[in-house]
Amino acid sequence: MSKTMSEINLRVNLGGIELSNPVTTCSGTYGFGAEYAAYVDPSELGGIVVKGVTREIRPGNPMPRLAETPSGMLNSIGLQNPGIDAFIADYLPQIRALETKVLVNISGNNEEDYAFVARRLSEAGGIAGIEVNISCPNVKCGGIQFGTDPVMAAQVTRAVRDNTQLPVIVKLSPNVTDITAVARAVVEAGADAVSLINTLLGMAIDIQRVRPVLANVMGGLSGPAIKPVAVRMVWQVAQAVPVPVLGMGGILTAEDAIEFMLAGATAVGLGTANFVNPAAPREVVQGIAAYCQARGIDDVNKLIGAAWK
Amino acid sequence: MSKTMSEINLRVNLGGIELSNPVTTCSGTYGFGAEYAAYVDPSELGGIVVKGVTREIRPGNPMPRLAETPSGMLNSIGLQNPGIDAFIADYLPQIRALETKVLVNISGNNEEDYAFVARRLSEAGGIAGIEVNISCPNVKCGGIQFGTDPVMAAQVTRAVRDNTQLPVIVKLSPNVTDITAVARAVVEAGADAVSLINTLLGMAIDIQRVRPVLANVMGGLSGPAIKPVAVRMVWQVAQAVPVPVLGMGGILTAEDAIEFMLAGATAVGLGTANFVNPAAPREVVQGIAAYCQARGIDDVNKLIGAAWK
Amino acid sequence: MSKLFAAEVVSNTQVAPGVFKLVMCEAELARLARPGQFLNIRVSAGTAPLLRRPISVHWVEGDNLTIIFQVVGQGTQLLAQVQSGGRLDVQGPLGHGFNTQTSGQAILVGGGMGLAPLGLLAQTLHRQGRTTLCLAGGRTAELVQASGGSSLAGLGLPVHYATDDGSLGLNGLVTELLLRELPREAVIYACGPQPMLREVAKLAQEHGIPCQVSLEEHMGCGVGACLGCMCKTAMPQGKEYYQRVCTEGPVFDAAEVVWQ
Amino acid sequence: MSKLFAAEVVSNTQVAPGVFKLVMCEAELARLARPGQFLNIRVSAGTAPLLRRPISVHWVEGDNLTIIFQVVGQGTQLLAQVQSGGRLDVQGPLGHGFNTQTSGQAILVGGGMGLAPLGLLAQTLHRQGRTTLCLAGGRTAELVQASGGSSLAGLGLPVHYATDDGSLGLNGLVTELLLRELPREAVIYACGPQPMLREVAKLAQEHGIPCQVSLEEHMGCGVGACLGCMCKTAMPQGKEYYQRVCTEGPVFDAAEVVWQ
Ligand SMILES: Cc1cc2nc3c(=O)[nH]c(=O)nc-3n(C[C@H](O)[C@H](O)[C@H](O)COP(=O)(O)OP(=O)(O)OC[C@H]3O[C@@H](n4cnc5c(N)ncnc54)[C@H](O)[C@@H]3O)c2cc1C
Ligand SMILES: Cc1cc2nc3c(=O)[nH]c(=O)nc-3n(C[C@H](O)[C@H](O)[C@H](O)COP(=O)(O)OP(=O)(O)OC[C@H]3O[C@@H](n4cnc5c(N)ncnc54)[C@H](O)[C@@H]3O)c2cc1C
Ligand SMILES: Cc1cc2nc3c(=O)[nH]c(=O)nc-3n(C[C@H](O)[C@H](O)[C@H](O)COP(=O)(O)O)c2cc1C
Ligand SMILES: Cc1cc2nc3c(=O)[nH]c(=O)nc-3n(C[C@H](O)[C@H](O)[C@H](O)COP(=O)(O)O)c2cc1C
Ligand code: FES
Ligand code: FES
Repeated sequence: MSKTMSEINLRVNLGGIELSNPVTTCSGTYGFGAEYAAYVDPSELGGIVVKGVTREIRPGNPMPRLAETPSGMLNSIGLQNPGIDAFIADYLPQIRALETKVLVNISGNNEEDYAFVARRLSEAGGIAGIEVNISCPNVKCGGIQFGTDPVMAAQVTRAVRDNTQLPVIVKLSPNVTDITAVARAVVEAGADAVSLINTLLGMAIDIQRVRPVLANVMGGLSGPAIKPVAVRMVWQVAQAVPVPVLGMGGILTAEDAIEFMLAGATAVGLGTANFVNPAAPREVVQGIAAYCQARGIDDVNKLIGAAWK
Repeated sequence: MSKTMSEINLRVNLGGIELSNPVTTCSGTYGFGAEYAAYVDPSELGGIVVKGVTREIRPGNPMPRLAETPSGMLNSIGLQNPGIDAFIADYLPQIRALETKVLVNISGNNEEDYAFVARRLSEAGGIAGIEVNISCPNVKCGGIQFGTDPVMAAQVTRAVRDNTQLPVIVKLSPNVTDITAVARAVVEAGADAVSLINTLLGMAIDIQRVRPVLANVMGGLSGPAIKPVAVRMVWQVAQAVPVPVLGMGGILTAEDAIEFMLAGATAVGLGTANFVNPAAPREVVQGIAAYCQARGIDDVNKLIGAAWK
Repeated sequence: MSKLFAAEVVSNTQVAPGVFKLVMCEAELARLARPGQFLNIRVSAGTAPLLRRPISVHWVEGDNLTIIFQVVGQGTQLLAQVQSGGRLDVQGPLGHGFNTQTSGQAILVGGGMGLAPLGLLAQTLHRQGRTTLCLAGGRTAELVQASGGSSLAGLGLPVHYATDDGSLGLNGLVTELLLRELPREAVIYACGPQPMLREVAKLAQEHGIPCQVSLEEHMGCGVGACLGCMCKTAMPQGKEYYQRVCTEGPVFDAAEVVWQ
Repeated sequence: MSKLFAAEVVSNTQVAPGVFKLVMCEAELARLARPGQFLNIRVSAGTAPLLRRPISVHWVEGDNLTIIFQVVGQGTQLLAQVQSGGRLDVQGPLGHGFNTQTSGQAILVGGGMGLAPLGLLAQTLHRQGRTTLCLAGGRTAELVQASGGSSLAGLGLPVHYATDDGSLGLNGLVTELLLRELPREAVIYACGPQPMLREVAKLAQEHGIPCQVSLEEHMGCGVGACLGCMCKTAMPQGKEYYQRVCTEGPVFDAAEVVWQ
């Protein structure tokens, strides 16, 4: 029996966060939620994840910070952000007003930083959850080291877990030999969900200047180029841990998003896609519904992991 | 003083192998050397690396073995090959007749396999060197496990080293947290050079069939999509080990090849590029020479690592 | 001997919904191409789509080659946008085509886009003066004609049709047409979707008629270098092994093929 | 308020070697666009090239907008191939443009493709009845005219030229033309290569003249979301901080910019 679009359940539960549909936007690619509101109303999205916030203000890396690559891009923003105090004072009020679930992505130099930011956010209130970035390749200390070592990843997770009642989603780095080991470690340490993948560590060289294109030398590779790696890791992690997976990495269309859900993602994140097509998040929501309808599927949850279940 | 093209030295030394120019073709993408001879005469190339050979005959993986991805492709050939005896009897005579340096890529299930194949190849003679594949993502045992553990990688390298006088190039897997650790380990174990990168482990899902596209589920991602990751790893490894690097991963044009050399590669390998443009190897040789000429560089060796030296 | 050509595009026209006929001019390629061979065409100057697209040679006339293709994805969509007067990056001719050194009546069986490669085969058999019967199937009259049916009829060969909607010939499958012709001393040449080919192969075997089938497989290199395009085949002794669709094929002896 | 448009391409013509003028028709976009703003244009339906290309609005006439661009890489090459009658995926108008609520004579200083955004600025100032002087520099007469020089002259504004090869006006730099006009009570609007802008900013500062410069930076999003396109700026107190070229810019007060 084929269903009309409105009869299809698109709601998913991402580690305690009820999303009206499985489509979210990725940290660092969607600003603080208002930048893209002219293109897609935030209320049409399952949720948004705002730019990474740290304890102290961060100026970010020198320019150039971006380079285009085949079907992808490199960035080395370097976690530029106003710091948690200014974030709470200047940005959180607007963010609270958005009619969607908002997750705040946090980073730090050490466990105390993560714990501090998590506590401040919980006290401030008004957000749906915390995404813990243990995988930013663009900062010297903190970030990626935590993400490549299961033990350190677990410590950071526990530090956040102990300082908030909010759902905690830990964002994993793809730059590891075995992502399932890190996933298992953070889940044991209390993560309610995991998100993956962050960017692949890459670089480009300007052959005219005979120097790296990015001032920071290396940067994070995102976009469709990395999709096969992301799908593979979602497939592996979703089968390895009992918590939901927020899948991302190169999703541009509804077909891409469905691929991630069939691989085991409960929800998906659109990052670089926003730059390419600001209407993409809406199109992906609609496309997922249309796919379900065409196949007589009444609940989007039935897609999750269907390629291996 | 600008040089004419013929005055520019294009010769490079890859761990004891004198190449007439830095351009080679990658294992598994160039057959046994004859398949592309109609497009580019092998004598125009610095060298070629033939398809991976194992001790025993291997039927390879079931079909489908290929999937196209954004600016890349997935393969899961599964090391289909006739086995070392048939290789020596049926293919080596033609290979010896090629007027270029030929490296044979070898794989195995365990150290003894690698040692055996290396010894047989050395005894058979007529090849320039051995490329040790410790990084094939498409076979169940052997292959990638060796490539992700420095200790095992070193053991395999030593097993080959002890069984041949030929130059030994160890091919590294990019699916690791720290590729420099593996590189250092194989160099300490006697590798004359390292080649990188092999393919990134990836997958794709057919959303109509709700099953992985590849029969083998996962496959190796190659092509321009992975170039930023490959350049980054060449940059890291070239600065970490004292032996030459054979760089590969997404090279399509001379500009790409130069990027790898500036990152630290002594020579480069073209893989997927052959499928896209069978004339690519020749165009890359010419383009490297033209770049040197335009910048008044009389020796291609001056490009190696110039972006960090 | 295959080569790379920058073939001049003479015309590129939509001949049915989503079906295009592209004529290119390249004397050497036209001279080299044999029935059942294919071209590997670069559809984008950039990196996406990355791989070439294999398309059969449909027709050769003087220095001109024609291909007929259906828009199914990004690559064929780009190919549909190619303008006449431009250049097309073509690698070919590739593959092991139909063996026409056979005897008896030739029965050509084509389904859908599988009709396209039968054009050059029919041209060749016609030139040889071979008795040839064509069985052409497809969804609609328009599609059957556009995919190559009209070229076959244009040679003056007898063509029997079968369409899914009954708009031309039999309202049914092309294999039903074949069954009507059997048994007979003949050689069958078939191209089309897998289920059709499997059925044709079965009928041929049941009636002891030699049969050549043209297969499709996703390709990396098109020249036998990557081992990506394998077809499982069996030797008479029963041992199964892989052959390359791009090199040992795309045309195989139907009796050899291990049908999936 | 920026939006996504599928703008109809009215024409796309080469106006000098490697320089194209593309006219599109999109009433709402034409109505919204302000001088110094830019469009973010998708140049490929596929994934490579992936990112949109930022191109300034050169001219607005009724429902039509004109852009002028130079082919420098793969993206602009694809843009050059866009056919009239087709649709262009355009995001815009974007950015903080020139402030025209100034007083005194307006001196427009453009170098190379930097002349393009000065067109709409000149249109606006002209409509306001402001006294405007245009200084247009570039490599050759042909390039200067094609990049926007002829549009400025077409408004009837006085234009002084400087070319590298002396084929039009002064054989030298546009900044030399500017120097000749100083000191003067005026406001400078400048767009062009970094070294030119740095020099213009220096001259403006030396003569105490307000100066607005339009900068370029590689962009991810174009809407302020990615923080990829920063420009280092300084507050009067000397503290340096990054501003977004796509949002706080591309037009900045020259005195704020920390020149690299
Ligand atoms: C020997 C041979 C001859 C062919 N002759 C013709 C012909 O004359 N006319 C015609 O319309 N089609 C022909 N095909 C099929 C044609 O190659 C595919 O339809 C085409 O590659 C689809 O590309 P796409 O980008 O539009 O589709 P997508 O589905 O987007 O392609 C994705 C990838 O899959 C590959 N692919 C998809 N379908 C096929 C297929 N059926 N066979 C092989 N690879 C495929 C593509 O090459 C590409 O790498 C032939 C195929 C082979 C192998
Ligand atoms: C606000 C703004 C307005 C512009 N207005 C115009 C204009 O009116 N006419 C015109 O010809 N050009 C203009 N440019 C420059 C234009 O964006 C680049 O020339 C174009 O993006 C090059 O793309 P490509 O693919 O051809 O080159 P490639 O060098 O292949 O591009 C590679 C990448 O670098 C980026 N890039 C390269 N050069 C520049 C550049 N100068 N600025 C920003 N990004 C760049 C591209 O967008 C792409 O992501 C403007 C740039 C900005 C930022
Ligand atoms: C410009 C840019 C900035 C990013 N900043 C962050 C960040 O602050 N925190 C984080 O966890 N991930 C960050 N990411 C990673 C994305 O959230 C996402 O994981 C990654 O880009 C893969 O998804 P995509 O291919 O859809 O972009 C950033 C990515 C980009 C492109
Ligand atoms: C079809 C295919 C088969 C391959 N087979 C092998 C192999 O047998 N042994 C090996 O070491 N690498 C193999 N590789 C990896 C390539 O040699 C090369 O390392 C990789 O493709 C990256 O380079 P590229 O992006 O230029 O293709 C294969 C790659 C492809 C695409
Ligand atoms: S396509 Fe490479 S072997 Fe057939
Ligand atoms: S381009 Fe993204 S902030 Fe400016």
